[in-house]
Amino acid sequence: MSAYADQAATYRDEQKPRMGFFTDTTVCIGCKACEVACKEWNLIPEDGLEWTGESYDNTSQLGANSWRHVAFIEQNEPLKLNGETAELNGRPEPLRWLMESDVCKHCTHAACLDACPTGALFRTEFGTVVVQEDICNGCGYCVPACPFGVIDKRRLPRAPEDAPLAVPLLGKNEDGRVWKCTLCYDRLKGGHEPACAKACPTDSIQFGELDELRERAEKRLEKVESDGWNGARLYGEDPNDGVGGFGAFFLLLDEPEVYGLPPDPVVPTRHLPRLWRTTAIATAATFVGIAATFLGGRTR
Amino acid sequence: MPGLGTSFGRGGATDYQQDLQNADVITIMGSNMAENHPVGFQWVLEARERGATVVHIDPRFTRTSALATKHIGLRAGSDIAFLGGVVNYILENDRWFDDYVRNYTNARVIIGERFADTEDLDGLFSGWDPEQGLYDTTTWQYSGMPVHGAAGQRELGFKGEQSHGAHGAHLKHGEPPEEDWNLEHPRCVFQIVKRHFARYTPELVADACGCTVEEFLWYAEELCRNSGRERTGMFCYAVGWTQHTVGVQLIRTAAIIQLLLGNIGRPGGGILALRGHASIQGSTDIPTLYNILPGYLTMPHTDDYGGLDGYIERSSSTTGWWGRADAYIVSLLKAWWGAAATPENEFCFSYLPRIDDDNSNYWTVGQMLEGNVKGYIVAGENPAVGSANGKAQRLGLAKLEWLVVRDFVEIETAAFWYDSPEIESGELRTEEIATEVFFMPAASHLEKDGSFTNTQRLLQWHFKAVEPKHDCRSELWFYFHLGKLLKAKLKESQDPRDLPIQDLTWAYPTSGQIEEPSAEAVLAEINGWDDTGRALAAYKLLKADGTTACGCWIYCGVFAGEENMAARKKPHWEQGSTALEWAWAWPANRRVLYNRASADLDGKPWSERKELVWWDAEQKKWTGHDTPDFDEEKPPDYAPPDDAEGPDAIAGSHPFIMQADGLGWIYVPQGLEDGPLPTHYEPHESPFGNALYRQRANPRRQVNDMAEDPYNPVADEGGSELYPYVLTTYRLTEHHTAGGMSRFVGYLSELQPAMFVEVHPDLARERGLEHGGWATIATARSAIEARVLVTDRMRPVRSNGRTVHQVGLPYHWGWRGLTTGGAANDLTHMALDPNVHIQEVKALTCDIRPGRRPRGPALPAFVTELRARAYAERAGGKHVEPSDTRKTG
Amino acid sequence: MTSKGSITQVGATIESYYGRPIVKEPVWQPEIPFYFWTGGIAGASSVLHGMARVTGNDRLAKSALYVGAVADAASPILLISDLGRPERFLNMLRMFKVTSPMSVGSWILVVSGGASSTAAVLELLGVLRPVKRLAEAMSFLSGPPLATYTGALIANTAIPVWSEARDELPWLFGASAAASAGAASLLFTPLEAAAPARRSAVAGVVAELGLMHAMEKKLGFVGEVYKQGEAGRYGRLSKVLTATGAALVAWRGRRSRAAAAAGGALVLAGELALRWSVFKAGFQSARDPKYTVLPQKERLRTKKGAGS
Amino acid sequence: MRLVNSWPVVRQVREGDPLGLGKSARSPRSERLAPRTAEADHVVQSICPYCAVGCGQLAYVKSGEVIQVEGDPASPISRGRLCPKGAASKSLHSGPLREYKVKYRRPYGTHWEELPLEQAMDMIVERILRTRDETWQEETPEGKPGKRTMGIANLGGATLDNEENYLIKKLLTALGVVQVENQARI
Repeated sequence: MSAYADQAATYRDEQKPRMGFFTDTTVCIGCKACEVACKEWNLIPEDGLEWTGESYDNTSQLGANSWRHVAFIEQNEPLKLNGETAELNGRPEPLRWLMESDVCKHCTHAACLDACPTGALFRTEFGTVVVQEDICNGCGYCVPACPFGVIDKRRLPRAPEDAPLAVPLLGKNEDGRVWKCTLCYDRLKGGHEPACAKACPTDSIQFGELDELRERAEKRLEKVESDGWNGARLYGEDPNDGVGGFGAFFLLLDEPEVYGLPPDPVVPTRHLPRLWRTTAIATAATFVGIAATFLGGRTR
Repeated sequence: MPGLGTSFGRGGATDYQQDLQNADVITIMGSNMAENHPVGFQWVLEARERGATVVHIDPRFTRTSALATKHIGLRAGSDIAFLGGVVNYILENDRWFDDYVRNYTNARVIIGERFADTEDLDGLFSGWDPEQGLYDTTTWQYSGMPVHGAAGQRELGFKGEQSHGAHGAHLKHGEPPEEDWNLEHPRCVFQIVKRHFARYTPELVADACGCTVEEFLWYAEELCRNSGRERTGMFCYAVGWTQHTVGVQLIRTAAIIQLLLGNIGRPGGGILALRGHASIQGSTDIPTLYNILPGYLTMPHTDDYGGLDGYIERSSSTTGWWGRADAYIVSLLKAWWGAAATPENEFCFSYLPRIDDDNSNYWTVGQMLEGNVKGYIVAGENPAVGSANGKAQRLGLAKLEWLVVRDFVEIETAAFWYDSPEIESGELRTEEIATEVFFMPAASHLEKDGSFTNTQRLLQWHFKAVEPKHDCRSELWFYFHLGKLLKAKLKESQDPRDLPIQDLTWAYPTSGQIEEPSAEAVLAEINGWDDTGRALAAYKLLKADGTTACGCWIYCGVFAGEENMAARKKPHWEQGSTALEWAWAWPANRRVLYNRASADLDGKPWSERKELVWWDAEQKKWTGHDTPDFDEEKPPDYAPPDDAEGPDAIAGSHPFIMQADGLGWIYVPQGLEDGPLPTHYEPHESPFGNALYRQRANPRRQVNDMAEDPYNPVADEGGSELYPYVLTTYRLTEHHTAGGMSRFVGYLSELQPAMFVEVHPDLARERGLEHGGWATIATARSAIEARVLVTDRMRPVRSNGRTVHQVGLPYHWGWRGLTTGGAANDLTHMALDPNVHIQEVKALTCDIRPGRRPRGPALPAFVTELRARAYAERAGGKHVEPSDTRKTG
Repeated sequence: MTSKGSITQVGATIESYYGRPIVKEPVWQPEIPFYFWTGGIAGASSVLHGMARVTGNDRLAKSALYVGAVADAASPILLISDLGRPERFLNMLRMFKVTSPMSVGSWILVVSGGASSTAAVLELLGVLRPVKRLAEAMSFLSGPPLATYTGALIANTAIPVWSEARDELPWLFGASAAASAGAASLLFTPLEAAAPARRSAVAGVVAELGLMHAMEKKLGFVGEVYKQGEAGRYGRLSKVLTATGAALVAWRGRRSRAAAAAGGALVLAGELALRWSVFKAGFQSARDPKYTVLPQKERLRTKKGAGS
Repeated sequence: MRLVNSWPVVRQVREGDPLGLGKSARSPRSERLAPRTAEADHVVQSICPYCAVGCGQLAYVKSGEVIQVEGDPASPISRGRLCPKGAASKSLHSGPLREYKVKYRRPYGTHWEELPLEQAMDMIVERILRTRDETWQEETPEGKPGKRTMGIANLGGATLDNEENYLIKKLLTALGVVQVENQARI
């Protein structure tokens, strides 16, 4: 497992401050502007017209064709636990509608990045994690590696300008590469903020330098807590968590799993050194074991 | 918009969206702002973060409710009862802003003794004429006030008077004849209003609306607590208020509250009308409406007499800014007929066609069905699914000789002749439809220059980015070249009827291969010019002698100094909070209307915290953060001489300068068809009788007797139990109105990919509806199917002593585009508000049952069978509808 | 309708987002478990072959060499055909990343596969002896990691049933490789030369059955996926096949060529079934969010406990 | 040699990125990457065509095509933000279902036919005049002054520009058409 600092350091003078998102769900109106702005900018294909009946969420999850996903949760819980509306909230029965715009977490210790055998995934000068569509060969290893289930393979047909080879084994019609949020790498290079953050009508999606965002989030949590918001908590801002903190973190109003997020995500490669050791020993054992079958010299 | 127009003088939002952040309490009612105006909603959240109370009062728990401090659920169509209760709370508990009410409103004015209130007549005001189904409004007038136009018109009611509340009563001078400054005279407006709402108690509100007494009291107190010198509150509404048979009176109720609390003309105060289309405000200011001319001048009526002078006599009041109506109309006629318009020929006034009482959209549909309307041009609208009673709309289209549809995509209206429920059911057959259809591809906003007037009266210019492709053309191109061809064809005509076309000024410069006319040249004409051709700087410069031309007097100034003010794009960070140099707002680039009311009698702000404009004694002029909505040099203590006329007759202490008396009208003696005060009436279709009066629904509402628009039995009529649920229709963030601009867009369609119906778990149990399954929703008009979304957000309400379920239907869908589904408007009816002829699609009744709708001919059979059963039961049973309300308006 | 797709499991109730998975199921196709199998055969065979050479058992060496070479040749084909962008298979060698078992594995496969197939070809042609020796040596050394790294590969993911078994999988795959390599050689080796292959097959199976048991025990409730669905079916099938196969080899393998071959075939099939079982278990544990959420909640609880 | 040096494995070592997680993995394409708006020939300030909030939009144009539409930060109302509909404006403008040709359906016709724009305009003019003549009311049936046609109606305006509404009202009023409506009744 590698230290974020080392990866960033490889850019030397090219290195920029680490950029990220702070998504504050207390002001999210579930409008999905982030989803559309993302698709418009990144030219992501429309991927199906399936009605789920899961509140107003018909996107369902992050994936190769949805780099922003707004979750909708209807609960019989009060929005606030104090204030003069609290007792009224109980009448006739409490009701709150949580909305949260989910996105790639751009982890400090990124499983997809570590797992990628080709280097298609890499740490950019902004500290973000990006798939390079010109490199990815669709091995798919990053997909089960991600503890958040963010990155996925695009099963849609290839773009016309991107025709498959006519060689038997080597030609496939589907896009076949993996895709996810790039934190609008190209826009960042041009000095623009990511499309979703720019569109967000209520500034629920805030873009900026990660350090500054973390301070802002702490202050916001204090205010929200003092205002009595029910279940307010920060998710992913802690640099000591299993992925070294998210580059895109959240202010939630309930347990992470309620939003379809893992409560304690850990980057698999945290265990890799030990795993390599285990493998080395098992390898040796296999070697010795097979070798041992030749002991005694009798061959029949 | 008469609700606002009659109360304050202008039919536009009194405030601007950014000012929401200055409010201490925001009431969002009849609006789902977070979903339908998401970007404007950022200012509500700014206020919330600053500690403001945000209350959402709505039948449904929506994305707005989710972000509000509190959501109060109420029964669809009971809003006036709720707001009337607030008025009563304010008056019972002495919570009104006394200085404001006494000085700036007509609370002190005494009403004639012939006036009788709905409290006296069990739900009717004085002057009701059962035969005609109209009110004679003379009994509503101020005491001792000569009412113009009464002679020769009384027997006809007050037709043509409702020019969107553009002008107030005709008063001798700035002060009404009789008033009681102590507000104690039994016939003064204050006391009349007090009596009128006395029975709107918290208990009655709770029972009629289905909220709880606690919720109501909490809200009323929040509202009052956040009003006064130091604090202000704002109302946001949209079509959730307007689309009722009492739509105008609903807004009037809010106007009364805001006047009593002193919230009009002040920062963070006011009433914000949230419009659904890019230029709805613009299309009423420069109306594509039958009954008005640009600037809310009335269209001449077939009953009008006396030519131009008679018209001016009727349109103007001697006092206030409507005293200049002569200059407005003459300048308009000069703009249209130029040199041909001379004093000798009354500036071609006779060229104007005459209207009847109602030539509105829904009346036109009836005329289509009767074969009287033969040609129809539809530009950027989709009536086949977007208008109430879609089936009647489509049957009407099938009766046309020719139809022109202009749109980006092939919408339902263009395809009705081969793709519609009637084709599927066999009620219409393609090869039997005579209608000739022209589909003309339209240019997008990125393919043309032009200005939209947004919800806050702000004219914003959009520049052309690219040329339209192939046959795509702007409406500007279409109507300009249509006009050119028509003029060419009629050049030689001797027929006098063709003179208006022959003399019409139509010389707009064009550019490019397609000869696109210059939108800026049109804007210049709208702004107007003097006889030297120089652009006019303000409407006060308009003259009645024909030396000025102006296409829309309230827009005069948008081209001041030959500069396109609407195209000003100075970034907000380079200017103050009112951003006066971003685009241009009518009138005279004012952001907050009636803002003289933000200062006290002496012209000082009511409080430092709420300062906006004030009288600068040194400079002897009004000044402040906004453009003063007042004569800049008129001192606060100005008292008009007795012979003063026009604006000079408005006192320095009277902020509502469009009103004849310069006052905010709590009581509206003139300009409304259905009463001087709002009254709680049940919707045209409702499961309940009126908890307050024998008169169940608005007696003056417009009801058709056409076979294509049948109604569900109501209240305790027999058969009403076959349509037992309250139905309300609405929009979603992810789609736009009837879907023409969203169902055909992939990125939007995938976000809400199916028509659905929202029901509460109890209703689902009651009717065996399965979440995710299908349901069929039926009214006397038709039946549609939708996917079932069972949700606690769709709360049943306990009203009139029993629990009633509400059924929620988004109305975006149709059968064309990427996502298709039942069209909610196939279920709605064409009963209308009498003032503005708007459909009641926010509160009606329906039946809902599990499963998909019948297919083919079985559909109309199913609908007819259910209706027949209902009518059979009604015929046998009690009939609660007073016959006098079955008249068409 | 609320999102509370509540999942109850031994007292603990958790909520999920409409019961949707949190981690994504792998996007791998059947080629992958097949490769785990062939890779194992190839890796372990090169050890068999090497040891046979050293101990002068050229008959066994020959069959092991050919078996390994075939398996080695099959492996890259399986891998490439699983790629979303097969034409970009060379990008596998674009970098060398120790953080990525797949990257490391690719290099191992290149070395091992290259070496053993070269050796096989030269053996066949009977030319360039010294080069052949070198190639044999390389394949001898690179064989074992090829047999085990695939265990590390799947253990290094967020798939609960794989990552939680990170201490067992390399061992399990190693044992499975030994068993299948031995079994494969049994098919082509006369009785008099087959003893090591027999022992390898039997010992491999025995070890693997023990490891499998240990792994399921260690996994706790997450391990239940090995009792359910396809993972369960293939798991049981694998146990039956390998056990019978190994027993047959141990009992009659020394005397009957037929018995040895039959037993070998059963073991080979059993090992393939094992790879399938493990592969499918991964999908099943990803599909149900409780396997992701509950262990993490448990972890947090203990952390908190430690904290306070 | 250059080829070898450009091989990321080599760069991993040479550029001090042993794990190959940073710069050494970056492809030439990624290195050159720039926002497509940077290639725009020009940018125009527009206004969102959906609801009446009136959000500012920026349209980026490259060789006669709109390549991106996003919020205009300068707007005091929207501050650069857009809702999903506003954000989808480019798709509205250049979506696959957009019509670019005049389509004509003759009476009792069962299919669309092509029609040149000019001819369509002439035909519409001819029909307007014909219907107007057939249905002209110098006086109403009750003998009141009319100077109008009740046989033609026009619907639409709320989605159009002020200048367009102005020409519609001006032209149709001059024609004697009074049934000019849009659904923005209030």
